[in-house]
Amino acid sequence: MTEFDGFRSDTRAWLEANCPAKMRKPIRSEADLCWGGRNWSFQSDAQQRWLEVMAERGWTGPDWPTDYGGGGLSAAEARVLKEEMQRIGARPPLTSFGISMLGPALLKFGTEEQKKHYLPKIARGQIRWCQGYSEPGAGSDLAGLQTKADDAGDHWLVNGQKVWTSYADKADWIFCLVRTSSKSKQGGISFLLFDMTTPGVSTKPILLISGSSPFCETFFDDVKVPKDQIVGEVNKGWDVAKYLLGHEREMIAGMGLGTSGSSVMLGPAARPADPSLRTEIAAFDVDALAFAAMSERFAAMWKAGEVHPASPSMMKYAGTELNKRRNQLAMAAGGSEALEWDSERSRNGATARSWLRSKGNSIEGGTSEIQLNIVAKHILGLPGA
Amino acid sequence: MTEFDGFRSDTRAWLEANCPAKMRKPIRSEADLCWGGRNWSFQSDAQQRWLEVMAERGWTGPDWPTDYGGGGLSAAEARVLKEEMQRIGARPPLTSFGISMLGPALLKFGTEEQKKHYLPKIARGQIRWCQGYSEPGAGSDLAGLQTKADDAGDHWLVNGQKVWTSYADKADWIFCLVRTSSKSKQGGISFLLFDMTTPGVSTKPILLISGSSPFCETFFDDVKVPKDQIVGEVNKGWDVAKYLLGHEREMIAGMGLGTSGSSVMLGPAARPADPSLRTEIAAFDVDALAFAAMSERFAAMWKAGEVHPASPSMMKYAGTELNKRRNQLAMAAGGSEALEWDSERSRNGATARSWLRSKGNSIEGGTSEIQLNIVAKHILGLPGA
Amino acid sequence: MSLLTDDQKMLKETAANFLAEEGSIAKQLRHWRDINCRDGFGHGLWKQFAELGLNGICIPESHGGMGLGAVEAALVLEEIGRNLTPSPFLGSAVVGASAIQGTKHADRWYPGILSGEAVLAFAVDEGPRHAPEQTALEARRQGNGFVLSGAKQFVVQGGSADMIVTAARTTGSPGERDGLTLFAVPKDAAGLAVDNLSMVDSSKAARLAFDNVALDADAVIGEVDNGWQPLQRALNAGGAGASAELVGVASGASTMTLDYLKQRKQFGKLIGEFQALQHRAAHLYAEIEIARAAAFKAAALLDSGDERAELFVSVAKAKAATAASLAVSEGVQMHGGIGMTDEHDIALFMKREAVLGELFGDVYYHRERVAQLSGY
Amino acid sequence: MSLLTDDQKMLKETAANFLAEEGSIAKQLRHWRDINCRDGFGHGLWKQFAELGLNGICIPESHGGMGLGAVEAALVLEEIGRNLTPSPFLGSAVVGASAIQGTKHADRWYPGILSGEAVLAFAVDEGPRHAPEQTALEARRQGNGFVLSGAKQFVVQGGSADMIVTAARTTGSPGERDGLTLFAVPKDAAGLAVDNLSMVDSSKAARLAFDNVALDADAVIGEVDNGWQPLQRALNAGGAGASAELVGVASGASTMTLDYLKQRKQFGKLIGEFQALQHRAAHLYAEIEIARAAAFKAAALLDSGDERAELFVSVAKAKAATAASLAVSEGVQMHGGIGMTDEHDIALFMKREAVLGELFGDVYYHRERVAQLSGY
Repeated sequence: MTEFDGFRSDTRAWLEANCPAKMRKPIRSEADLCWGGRNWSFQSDAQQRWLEVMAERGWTGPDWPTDYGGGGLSAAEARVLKEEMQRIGARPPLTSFGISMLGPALLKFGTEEQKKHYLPKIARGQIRWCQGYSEPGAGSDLAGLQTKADDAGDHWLVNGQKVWTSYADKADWIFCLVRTSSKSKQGGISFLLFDMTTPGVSTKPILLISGSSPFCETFFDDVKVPKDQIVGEVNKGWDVAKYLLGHEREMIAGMGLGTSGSSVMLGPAARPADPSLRTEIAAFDVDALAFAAMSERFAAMWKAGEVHPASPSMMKYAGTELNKRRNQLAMAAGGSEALEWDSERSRNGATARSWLRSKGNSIEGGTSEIQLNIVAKHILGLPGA
Repeated sequence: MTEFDGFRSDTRAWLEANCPAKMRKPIRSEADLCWGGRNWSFQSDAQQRWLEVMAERGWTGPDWPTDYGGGGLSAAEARVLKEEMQRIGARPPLTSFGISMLGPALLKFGTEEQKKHYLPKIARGQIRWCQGYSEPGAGSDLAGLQTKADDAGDHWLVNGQKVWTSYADKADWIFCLVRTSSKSKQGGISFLLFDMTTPGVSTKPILLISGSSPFCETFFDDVKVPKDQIVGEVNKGWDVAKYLLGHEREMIAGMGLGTSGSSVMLGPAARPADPSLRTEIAAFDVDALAFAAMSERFAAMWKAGEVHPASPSMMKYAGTELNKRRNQLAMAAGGSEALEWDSERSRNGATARSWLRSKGNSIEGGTSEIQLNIVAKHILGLPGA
Repeated sequence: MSLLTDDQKMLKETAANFLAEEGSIAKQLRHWRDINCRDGFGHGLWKQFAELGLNGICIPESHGGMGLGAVEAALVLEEIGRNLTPSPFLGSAVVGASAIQGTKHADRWYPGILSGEAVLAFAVDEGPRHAPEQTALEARRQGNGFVLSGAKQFVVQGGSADMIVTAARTTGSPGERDGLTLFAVPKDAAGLAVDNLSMVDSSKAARLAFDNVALDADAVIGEVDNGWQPLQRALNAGGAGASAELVGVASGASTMTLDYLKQRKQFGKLIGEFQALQHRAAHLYAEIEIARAAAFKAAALLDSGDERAELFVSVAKAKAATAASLAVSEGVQMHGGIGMTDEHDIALFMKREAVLGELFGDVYYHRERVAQLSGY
Repeated sequence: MSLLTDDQKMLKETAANFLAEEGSIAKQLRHWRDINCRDGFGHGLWKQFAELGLNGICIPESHGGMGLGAVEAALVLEEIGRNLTPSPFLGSAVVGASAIQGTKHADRWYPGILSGEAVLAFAVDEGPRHAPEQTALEARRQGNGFVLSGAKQFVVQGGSADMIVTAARTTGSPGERDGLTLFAVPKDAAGLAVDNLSMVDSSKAARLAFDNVALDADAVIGEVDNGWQPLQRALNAGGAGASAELVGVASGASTMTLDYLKQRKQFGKLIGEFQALQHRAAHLYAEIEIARAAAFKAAALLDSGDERAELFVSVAKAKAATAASLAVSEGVQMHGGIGMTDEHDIALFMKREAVLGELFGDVYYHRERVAQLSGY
């Protein structure tokens, strides 16, 4: 029994009363997610109702202040809410880069006007955001970005190109890193917000090797951005970006990428015919189960504030490499069937598409090499890293 | 039938008549080798006779000019001699750093006097040599050596310390890299020869983790070395050293380190009880047999002059890493018995000692990291390597 | 084999020049893929192969071929791999030709192979993983001939083939080597249903359903019930060939990656200056060189009829697949985001490696075979 | 278990300080090794363990112990591993105490363990590789007691032990889990020959020969023929403990290596500046962190009696051995030549890892067990 038991029972009762039955079913695919935004078509009435009641209560941003459309919950209460939602298998009412990435950055770096303006809309799922970070010439070396924002008096004039903008073709607004000074590499970057319908913005989906196109190239041609749409100070956008990236990596780490509670990759009935493959799977399972233990430990230490700030890099590295290995083994276990790209039997090449997609895990969100650099420098204290 | 068939049949007949039966038995241990030198005690009359008849014919240095005590054979004839010796299982009459390392360097860089003076003695096994290269502060960075040779008019005055001098405690003479100028790193090194009984030379065996002591620390305290005992020009010893090192690496590569014709690590009868170990051994055998194929190919290409000059680095890297893995698996297969350090059953820890010894393979003769650097730079042409 | 004869060097050069020019990714793989071609390869190129005499490498001179062997086939296949050239060469001119070698089917099919008119396929796998002993497709006697019932899968170019060499069981049970028989099944055999599938690398492989397919006794290749040996011969030729092609895939991916390391800048440096990448590139170089040595050793032992040939085919296939898998993984990773896009070629090597790695048995299959052939 | 309670933190700190000071390589491992001590450990230190209360961690409070569990034992063992401290802690206070738990032998031996006077050993292996089901040492009934014949090996501290917990077969055949019985064999039992051997890490382990060793019925630990369960309990305690000690060995080796990377210069740079070494060090760091998580998870599941405990003991042992093996290999390699000398400590970690990695089953044994427990 803890001091939160009252909150827990209230929450449980409220969820029981308000979470539609359809929204308690497992998410089967991307299509079951609710992204919100001005062009959003709800998949079902239940999906719409679930977002509305949760947003009404501020529980799409549970620990955001109520003034900004949040729930005003303490960290402990937010955890109880999460646990109670998990208990009944409730789907997240909203999947949103606004909630998970931009929101925390606005809370920390935004002006009062910005918080009042953007956060409630984000919490209600009214703006779908995309992230304008990477550029063709600036991948791992993110701070080497070249997209320019020139000071044109009452507005910024933005010119340049971004790449790897997730769902840029579906997003309403973008949060975007731009170069406002060439005097300093990291000290010449600013953090802008603008509407994707602003004249001069165009997007082009990128066809990936897995056959899907979740990312875009995004082009800015004399895009006018009002002066008040900067977050933080001019030329201090790198601080905002780093904060947001750290948050992103925490999320990835917290997701325990590549693990599930039970990590055995084949059903118990399916003893692989090849002894060599079987022992390779066993070797993988050792690593996967050990990493599952690490994910638990990491989550607990994270909550207790006992992790090194660079630890998410270690988790990101280990988890993504493991997930690649899992997919590689799934391909081996699937044999020639897994190689079929468009047969029914292979569920349209599901194993192969997942395998190809997994190759990006160790690139996106900072490559494995970048994570290793960070661990070497910030955790191990190796010189000149 | 080739033009060498006459030479082959003559050689075969001569070997048949002159190689003692005892010298056709496999070498069981280090103790069966003949190192020569002024303090050498022959293991048997056969060992002594075999060295004498071979040296008499110049066949301890088959392709050296006859003027310097060699056999004057062409490369092709030398190969025939080697093949015919292998055919009857003849032991090498002499194991000598003088033959394998110093000799070729003297032939290339020595003065006529030096060749006349040293080479015949080397060929007859009268001088046992050791190599003074590494220093405590200069391992991988060999050219960073600090042992000084000051010009003292009619002699060099040598002060400093070497490490990893093989058998320095048993050697008669040393070939030694010294610093004769501090103005340039590689351009301030000279190559000296001197007697290990010169006043001021002392040695101290290094106890290795495997329990043996084949290497020494070697100290020079005001050692006087006559001026004519320099090979090559003053401050140009690095060229001599590099030539000699290349020769050493070729030898290691040519030895096909870590491979034997049949590379299966357990006898065919001994199917490992653990399926996981069995498949790990199979994975190793794939790599070992593939490397055996590589060694054959390398040797053939070497003879044909078709290898890249930096290829021995690749062979050294791959061969030594493989040999370490072989030893690691031998330990696993041997289980707790292989861990016994001094039991009869474990042949006095033979497996463990070999395993520990193998750890040095990827350090001596240039670390694996150095070999990879060389491959990256000289074969792959990667920048700034 | 360690060094090439002058004839072999010339052959290699011919193949290398021809494939770099005519067999390039843009002209062949992407072209046929993007127009969604039924065959996944170009018949025109196949005829050019024929004109260069490449199709006859493994066909005896008595039949108008070059009477060469696995080593020469490997030289061509390495270039095919390097350029990811889709072609019936491995399936028809190497495996198919090997399967019917010394039988009357050779008279029937060699001319078509030599002219680049005919395509042959090879049907052995029945489950998702290679296991030839497990062949279950039933061939029961009926009158003077046989009736085949069952299914095959991963039949490379099975939808394009004029004839499919099919392993079937005439007696015994799955798991036994005795009782297998090879059949020459024409593409239009009644009762044969062909499901032509695109694979991950845009090559085509078929699932075949045999619904009481009646064949004459003439359709038997070699001896009834003694198909294991010719099956092995074909599979070894295929394994050695796929190994060489994998070495080519690895080399091609590695070359492309090294070029990128020398061009791409991050943090003000060429990424090829970063020592961590240098060491990985150098290690990969060693792996590819060793895999090449293994592949050519296997081919040479096949050509000389050495008893260790089978062992070395497995060594070569396992090693080449491992090296190629490393090459393509490192290739995609070192290319970063651009390597994940369909626009860039590097991932095409990864896709091809996956299919070739599986063909005729994957690394796990061949490790197991090495253990068994080594007696443990 | 993911985070420590305040009591656990205090215990860890106590053990860490004590072992860094009194259990150091110079004071213990090298000292006993260099004087060629019969036991390979110091009885004085064992009594200091007792004075600190560490010996009672796994002994119930009702018997005067601390009544704690595998997690607390793991905290101590990690520090033992980090300092390579030779000690009877794992064999006596963890495995031995666990084997006799809940039996009358606990009354007899717990006081001696608690005071640091008694040493227990555990004899299960009979061949060079761990295979408890294969126990063949025969215990046949005679009168009211048993007569033991056979042999054991890798009995850690068997030459120093006052009592040896011995797994024997009372019925059934090697390979069966039923029919095993544990016996408490006193060191001076007639017919027991002890060959006290030095291991590669200078620890001692014995080969035991049982030549008709007659024991009273009292010597039975637990139930006749039902020894598999207590045997498993002891082996799981040992496996989890050895995992934690391996994590300590890995950490100790890694710390020493990182220090060296920050001191040693070559080519005018600290070798820790070379990116290839940085990446390897960072990878190793991840492996050790993950191994630690696995080791403590296994211990926590043992303490809570979770049904997945056995699975996680195998996961932990396999992962910890792999991580520690990497740590010591990288340690020796990155130290270069000096790491090959007996004078330097780094290779002592490599030697210890080899013995601990083998103890209670090596990585291959435990991978296999993971496969079996996962049902494939």
